[in-house]
Formats: sequence, C-alpha cells, structure tokens
Amino acid sequence: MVGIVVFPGANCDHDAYHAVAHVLGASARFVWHKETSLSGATHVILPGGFSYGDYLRCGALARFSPVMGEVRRFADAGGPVLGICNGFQILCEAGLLPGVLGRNEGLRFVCADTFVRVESADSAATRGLSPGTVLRLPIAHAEGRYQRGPGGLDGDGATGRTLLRYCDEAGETTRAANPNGAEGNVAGVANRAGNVVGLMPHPERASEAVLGNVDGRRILEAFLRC
Amino acid sequence: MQARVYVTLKPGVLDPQGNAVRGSLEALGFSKVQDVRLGKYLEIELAETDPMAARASVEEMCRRLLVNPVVESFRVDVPGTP
Amino acid sequence: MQARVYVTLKPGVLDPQGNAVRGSLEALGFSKVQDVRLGKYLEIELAETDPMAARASVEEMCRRLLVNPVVESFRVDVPGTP
Amino acid sequence: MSAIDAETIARHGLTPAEYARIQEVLGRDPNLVELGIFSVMWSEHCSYKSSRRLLRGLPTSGPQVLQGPGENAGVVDLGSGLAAVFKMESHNHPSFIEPYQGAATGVGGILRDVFTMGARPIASLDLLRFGAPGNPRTAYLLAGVVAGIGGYGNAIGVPTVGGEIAFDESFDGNCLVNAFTVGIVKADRIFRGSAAGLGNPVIYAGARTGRDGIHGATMASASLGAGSEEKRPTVQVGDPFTEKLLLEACLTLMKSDCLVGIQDMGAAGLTSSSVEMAGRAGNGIRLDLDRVPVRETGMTPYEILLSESQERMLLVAAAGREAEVEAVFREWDLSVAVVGEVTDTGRLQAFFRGELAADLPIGPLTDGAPSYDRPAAPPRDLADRRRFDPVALPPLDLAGALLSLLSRPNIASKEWVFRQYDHQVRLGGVVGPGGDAALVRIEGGPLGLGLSADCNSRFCFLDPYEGARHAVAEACRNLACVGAEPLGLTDCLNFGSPERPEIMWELSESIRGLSDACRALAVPIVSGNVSLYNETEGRAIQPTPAVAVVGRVDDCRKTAVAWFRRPGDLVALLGRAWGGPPQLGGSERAALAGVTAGRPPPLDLELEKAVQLACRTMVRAGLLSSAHDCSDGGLLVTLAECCIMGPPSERYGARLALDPGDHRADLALFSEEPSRIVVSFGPERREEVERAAAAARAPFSTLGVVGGDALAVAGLVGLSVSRLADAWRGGLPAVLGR
Ligand SMILES: Nc1ncnc2c1ncn2[C@@H]1O[C@H](COP(=O)(O)OP(=O)(O)O)[C@@H](O)[C@H]1O
Ligand SMILES: [Mg+2]
Repeated sequence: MVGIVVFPGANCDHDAYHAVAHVLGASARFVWHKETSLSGATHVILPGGFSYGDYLRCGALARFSPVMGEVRRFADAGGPVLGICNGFQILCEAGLLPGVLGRNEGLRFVCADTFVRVESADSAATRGLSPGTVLRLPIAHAEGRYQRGPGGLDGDGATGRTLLRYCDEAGETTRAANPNGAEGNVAGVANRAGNVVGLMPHPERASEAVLGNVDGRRILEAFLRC
Repeated sequence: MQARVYVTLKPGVLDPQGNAVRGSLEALGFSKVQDVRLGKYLEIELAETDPMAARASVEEMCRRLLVNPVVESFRVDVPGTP
Repeated sequence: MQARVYVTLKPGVLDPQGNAVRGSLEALGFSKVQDVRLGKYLEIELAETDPMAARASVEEMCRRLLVNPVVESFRVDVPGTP
Repeated sequence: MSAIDAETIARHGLTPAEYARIQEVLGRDPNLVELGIFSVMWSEHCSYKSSRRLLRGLPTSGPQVLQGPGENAGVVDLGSGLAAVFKMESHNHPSFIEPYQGAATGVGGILRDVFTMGARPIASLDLLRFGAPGNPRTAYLLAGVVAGIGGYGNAIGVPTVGGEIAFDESFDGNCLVNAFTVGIVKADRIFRGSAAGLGNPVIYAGARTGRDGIHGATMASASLGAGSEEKRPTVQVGDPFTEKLLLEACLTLMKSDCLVGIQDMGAAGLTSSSVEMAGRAGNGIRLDLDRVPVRETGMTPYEILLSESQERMLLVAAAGREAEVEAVFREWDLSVAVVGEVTDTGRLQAFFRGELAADLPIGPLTDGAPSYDRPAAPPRDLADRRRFDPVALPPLDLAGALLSLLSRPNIASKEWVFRQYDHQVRLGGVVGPGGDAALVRIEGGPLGLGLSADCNSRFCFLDPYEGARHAVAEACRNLACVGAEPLGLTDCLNFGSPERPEIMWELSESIRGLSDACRALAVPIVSGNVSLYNETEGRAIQPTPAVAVVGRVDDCRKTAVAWFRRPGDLVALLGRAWGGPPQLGGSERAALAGVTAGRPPPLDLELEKAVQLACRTMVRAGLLSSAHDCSDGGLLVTLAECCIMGPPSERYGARLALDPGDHRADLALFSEEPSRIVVSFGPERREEVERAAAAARAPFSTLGVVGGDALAVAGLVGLSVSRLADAWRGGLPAVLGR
C-alpha cells in the first residue's frame, strides 16, 4: 500500500492518489501529517504543492511535521520514498537527500513540459529504465534550481546520485533545455542507497493518454515495482 | 563601501510567512516566541567613497525599486553615517 | 525583548534575485552598484528578559529551522549581548 | 464618538441625500459605526445602486439553472448528480494600486465565492486589461498582476487554465483584473448564504481580523484620482496557505449536516456577510464583537466590522453542533469562534464590551439600498468614433502586415503569462491555455467542462450593444472549438463612472447586447459582477462587459486542439468565406494603422448558431484534427496561428488558396468578420465533414492542405513557420522589455 503524505498546503496529493490508485491500480491511502504512523505503507510518496505555503524556505516547515519522524525511520530501513516537487524540497530540507532547491534562475514560476534524460537506473524510481532514455515530463515550480552545496551530491555516488537531467528532445543536456538553472541540469536525485528519490518533474501528471502524456507512468511503475 | 538595507512589512500588514514561522517555532518547543516578522535584508556593494552620498543613493534605490511603499518600510545602514 | 536575525547566502552561492536587483538598479541609472546580495531579516519578539538566554535560544532556532546550512549563514543581534 | 459632520459623510462616500435617507430610516442619527456600515452596504460595489435596474432584464433562467444571480455564485446542472458553480469578479482598483496583492486577493476572493457553495474549485480564468504597451507602468502592472494570480492560484492548487489579455491606452490609469473560478459540487449538496433558524450559532472561521482593507468596498466604488496613493494602506495581503486550509476545512465540514448557511467575508467583511445572510433568511443577527479573533490589539467595533482581512468565512450552524464545527477548523489550524446568533429582530445588532455598538434594520441595508435610474445618453463623439473608411488605410505589404499583426500584444502568444500559472494541477487539463477554450476533465471523466472568457473592448467602445453580443458569441464559439455546449454564463461589467450619462448609456447598451445574445444562443446568465468608476481624472476605460462561458463536453477524449496536427489534412473554413466589404471597424488591422474607428462587424446570431453547431458536431464525432476560431486579426492571422500554436514538434505549414475577390488583400485577409472557424481534418473525412456542415446549414469552403514548413497562400504570401512563430512569440516579452 502506498502512503501519500498530506501536509497542510499540499495540493498534488489527490493527483498522486489518482495516478497510483486509479490509473495504475495500486492500493493507496492518505497519511495526514499529524499522524505518527505510516499504517503499514510499503511505499511512501511526498506529493507536490506548497506545504506550509512554502514560507521561509520551501519544504523547511514541513520537515517538522509529526509524520516526518516515521518517514525518516521508514527511509532508514530502506523503504522506497518518492518526493515529487515540493516533496523533493522537503526531503532535501530534512537531510534525506543531499542538496537544496533554490529560486528558479528566471525568478518566475514555470509550468511547462520538459525533457529529461535518465542518468542512473539505480534507484527506486528509475529501476528498469535504461540510462539515456529521454522522457517528456511536466514541471511546475518556482523553486526548482538544484544546488549540490558543499558536501552535497558528488560524482561517485557516495552521498547520492543524479537520476534525471533536463535535456532537449534529442537527449542533449543543453543550457537552453534547463528550465530553472539547476546545477548540471539536475532534475532528480536519489540518496546513496537509492531508496529515497526526489524529482522536480511531476510523473503523476503524465500518466494518462487523455492528458496527452504517458511518460510519467514509467517512473511510477518502476517505483511501485520496488 | 557596503550599504545594508532592512526592509520590513509596515505594522498592521499581514505577514503570512512570519505567522507560519512562529507556529513552527512553537511546535518545536520554543514557547517564548510571541511574534515573528519576516523581512528582507540586502547587502549592496557600491563604488563610492563618500558615506553620505552612498546613503543618499541607497535611499533613492529603496524608494524607486527595492521597497514597495504600499506595504513595506525600510532602514538603511551605511558605515560612517548617522 | 526583540532579537534580530540576518540570514545571508554563503559566499559563492549563486543569488539570482540579488543579480536581478543589481541589473534593475543599473538599468535605473545607479551605475555605482557593484554587487547586490539578497538575504532575510527576521524580527523575533520573545517573552524573555535575560539577553544571553534569548540569544542562545534564537541561535538554536537558526540552527534548527531558520537557516539552511547548506547554502546560508546567519548573524543574530540581541540588545545587551556581544 | 465623534459627531457626524458633512465631511465625515463625504469621506464615507455617501451623498447628503443618502445621509438624509439613513436618518429617515433610523428615525435618528446613526453613530459612526453605523455610518460605516451604511457606507459599505450602500457602496456601488455592494449595492449595485446604479446597475440594479438594468440587470433585472438579464435572461437568468433555463432548465439547467440550479442557482441564478443572488447567491455567492451561480450553479448549473451537469446531469449525473453533479453541478458546476461559477462566477467572475473584478479586482481592478486594488490591482492598480498594488498589482501583486491586488490580483492575488482577487483570486482568493473568487475561490471563496465558489467553495462557500460547497463546490471544490477545479479551474480558474483571468481576464486582464492594461494600458498602452509602451507605457512603463504597463510592464510593471502586467508582471505584478500575473505573478499575483499565479502566486495565489498555484499555491492553493487550482489550475488557471485560460483567460484573456489586451492592451489599450484607455486602461493606462485603470487596469482590469477579472478573475473567474468554476467548481464542482453534488447537485443535492449546494450550500447557500442564509442565516436560517432562530437561535442558531453564528460562527467565524479562518484568518484573524486585522486592520487591513478597511473601506475596500468604498474604494472600489470611487474613481482613482491624484489622491489614490494615500489609499494604499487599505490594500490587503493574501495568504493562499491559509485559504487552502480554509477550503479543505469547509469542504470537510460540508460532508456533515451541521451547517445551515455559509458565506465568505469578501468586500465589507463581517458586515456584508452577516447582513446578507440575515437578509436572505429574513432574520436578524446578533454579533459579539469581543469574540471575533483579532490579530491586533485595540481594535474598535468600526474596524472589526469593516475590516476586509482575507481568508475568512461566516457560518451558521445547527444549534448544538458548535463543537463539531470548531473541531474541524482546529484540526486545520484555523481560528474559529462562535461570535453570535440568529435572531428574530430583523436587525444587525453588534455588541462590544457590553454595549450596543450598532443596531440597524437589515432591510434598508440590502433590498432597501438606494437604486438609481441614472440618466443615459450616447457619447457626443459617437458619430466621430464611427466615421471610418477602411479603404483609406495605407496599403501594406501582406507579409509585413501579417508579421506586424502577429507580434501585436493583443494577438501575440500569451505564453509568457500562462507559463507562470500552474494549469495542470488536479489532473484536469485536457486542453490547456494557448488555444481557444480550455477543456477541463471532471474528476474521473469522461465528462469535461469547456471554459472561455472573452470581450473585445474596442468593439464595445464603438458600439457597446454589438460589442457585448460579440463577446457572448465569441466565448460560445471558442467552446464549440473544443466540442463544448454552453450551459451558462457569468459576466463582469467594467465601466467608467455611472454619474456620466455616456457611461450609463454604454452600460445599458452592453446589458441589452448581453441579454439579446444570451437569449438567442439560449445561454442563461447565472452570476456576475459590476465594476464601475474605472476612470481617472474623467478618462474612462473602454467599456468592457467581460463574459465567461461554461460548457459541457460529454466525452473529453473527443476534442480538438487549435493547431494543425497532421500534414496532409485538409484545411477548411466554417462560416462565410468572403462576403461584402472587409469588416475592419475596431479591428487589429486598423489599430495597426493607429485607427480605432468605425463599427464592429455585424453579427448574425442565426449564422453563428449554425457555425457553432457544425463545429461542435464535428468535434464530438471525432472528425476534426483541429478547430480554431477567427477573431482578432482575421482569417490570415488565424491561419498563421494554426501553423504556430502547437508544441515545437507539431508545427506545420499549409498551402492555401484564398480569394479576396475585388478587395484589397491587405484589408480583406484581415477582416474581422465573425462566425468563422478554421478546421482541419483527414482527407478521408471530407464527405462526413461536408455533410455535418450542410446538416447544420453552416457555410463551408475548403482552403487548402496542411504541410511543408511555410504558410503559403497562392499568389499572395509565403512565410516560413519559424518566422511567423518568432514574431508571434516575441510580442509579449517585448512589452516587458525582455
Ligand atoms: N452583471 C451581473 N450579471 C448577473 N448577476 C450579477 C451581476 N452583477 C452581480 N450579479 C449577482 O449579484 C450578486 C451579488 O454580487 P456580488 O456583490 O459581486 O457578490 P459577492 O458578495 O460575492 O462579491 C451575485 O449573486 C452576482 O452573481
Ligand atoms: Mg478564440
């Protein structure tokens, strides 16, 4: 069962639920941020949105919600955790993923389709996807500029690894294809063990043909297979 | 020379960020926090040696760009000026 | 008692907002501006009379919540403390 | 308490005659608190005193209408137990003073109007007007307003899926920010703003009350003048985070049966919400102001009653159920307090520190508010406005004219705007911004809603009656392009000062036009808003009776986009190909030459109906690859847009034959003749498409074929798709100086 954590201000919680439960047929349950148990969830999703209004710094206040203690224990025990957009920001603030997400270089909110290239199949959300695969995935954020920070994500995977990079349709990680100024065009990362994943793009928005895109299913399916 | 600018919300103007921070600090057990107001802090590096001229110029920047007079007020700090 | 907290980006960390402000100031004709860094300024009202205790508590707030040590550093100002 | 002198009365925006009426109603002088209450309730914004009589003539009924005007929002039945709740509201004056917060709180306000009725908001639109592109303030306002709309809508998680934006120097001193939201509710779970049930508790929930926005309603009812800078402290700051909590808490509460009535505190805050709720139920309300959660110390009854702090709701619960209500709001970390009860007095009685701070009869505050039959007369320069000879427009090379028109901000791509809006959250965006109408899937599907907001202010300036009819026709035509059938309409009537006869004439002509078009197209008007005094130092905006139409799509998997999708498809025109002389009154082509004159193109609503029916039928039958209505800029602009509106991987040229007959091509191809839609379809569908057009009695002509990387019109013009796209994409960023 997938536990979808509902922080105050989360707004993609229903979308994650819809994609997981209605589109992919997995069982799912909302977990209210004041709960102190994950009630037997086998997978955890921290959905997108504006937890606590994104006030102070995005993800900074949500990190202290009561449920986060359980999420940390679950992650430490190797359970698969997927943070999407705001969920990614929360995982970074909580120190479960290396780095930090800063204000977009262009300073504006950006809602658009991007292309991303799979860099590593070694994570709970990319297992089974071959490196080099190009996916079209939507983004919607004002603070998605990934920064490793000193002591953050390194090249050899000791602190974590890069999963996705923004690229053009042909898979080239050009500057023009970088929507927010992220260092190294990084769009998604995993922790060292690969069970905790953060993505700025929204796979749940790209899971149904009627919405014009099904590339995100591959990520969600990989995650559910874990 | 470096000038420092402190931009704060005018009294009475709602500060959603400050409120949220206060709530979180309370939840973290900082029980003595009564109020939090969140503002901006700018460090401006200027090619200017005259402190009074620097201050005048920075105040002008505040009025024209840095501060939204509808909801904010500001204070400028330039070493060597009152 | 009021404590003041200044949060700044660490040296070397990219500051797109500061850069944008510098660009706009230049466009407005403030030609002597060399650099702008944008940070946060917090005013925290505390029910505390001991300045040293207030400072200790606010520094703790900074470490736990107010500041992200990966990219930010901070300074705390409490009247009556060094 | 200070005495009520003439200056105090004037400062409250009341005329001496109105004050005399207050004295007469009360049989005594009001105190200052009571004067404040009358001032906001009798403001133009709350009382509709200049427009009420005119609005009575609107067509508001239809079998699908579950709630017409008079509530927080209108409601239409969608069948299968669901209903759509929607409304449009202006936040013009606050946005001009503080664009970010003004626009943000405008969005917050319209969202509350929708969820207060029990509906979950699923999509928003924004209709915007700014001054001349070259005016430096235009870029500032545009950037701030767009950021504010996104800042609020994105955070709360309601997608902004479309809207409209146009520029004209008449908006230099008064921008327009009209926000629309639609929500979905179970048809048998609609909540209303009624304070029923004597003795029931009146409950306050949401954010605390501060001193912000006192007299916002009065401000929205006054022209901006040189002194308007001083009104700045009344601007409110929005908190989308709190509103998100409020939304979820209210919707949770509405699943139980403990609520009797609910209304948001919008303009005039606690005063108008309690007075209107009492008025609708024919009851009274007693308020204990000491119990209102406040944010600042020392607040007076005057301030508590008139504050326009955002993100607040007033509820009436069933007696004895207070604890349940309080528990829900506490779970969402919101302030909540029982602040009064429903009484049989027919009065608003507000107590503060044991004393009666205000004691007023409800009737005179609501239905008994002044209503004026203000003099109306056509503007003196109307004949001048309408004097126009298109042939006198200097001739232009066709390619150059097309590129110039594509880059004009009114026509250019609005991507710079809608990229800043989350238009996908809630997984409804089947057709997003950037086409004609948006198409939003309703949870689970396949049912969907088509949404479009429209108004051509220039047409309305030249002929408000015809312009208003065009607005309705165009919005419905946009819906037809995605296969949606109109169910209902909401309007936002933006005009100058009603104290001037020509403005009253514009208003009444517009309302007549709206009514006629809605009757002809069988679209009821279920909600709306009037914003007057949009003028500065005697200079009014172009009249802008904005409309937003909501339509139904049974199966949103069968729809069409606006752009060419497949090389080899045939391109055809639904509607009259070439009629009489080019229709260029109020057109973009004329504006390109610096001319705003003439009369808007005549609109034949029977033809319009036929074209819409034909298009809708084709889309619903899955016959079309694309459908795009012809509006600003005319046919050639529309065809160019069909080549460049799609994502980069879907941009195709076309080879076309257009025959302007005896007319100058640089005029005829830019004629803004209405009731036309450009469609494309696979050649194998040709017969079916022609049959559908004939069955609907819609004129139909093939224009050419999709393909290549240029828009090539035989013998007239050939331009590469990339050049067209660059011109079109660069138009708006140029306004912003980037
Ligand atoms: N132009 C109009 N057309 C139709 N209905 C209108 C119009 N203007 C106002 N109304 C209706 O009058 C009522 C009062 O409107 P308004 O004061 O704007 O509501 P609110 O109190 O939510 O701001 C609403 O039900 C609204 O739908
Ligand atoms: Mg259109």
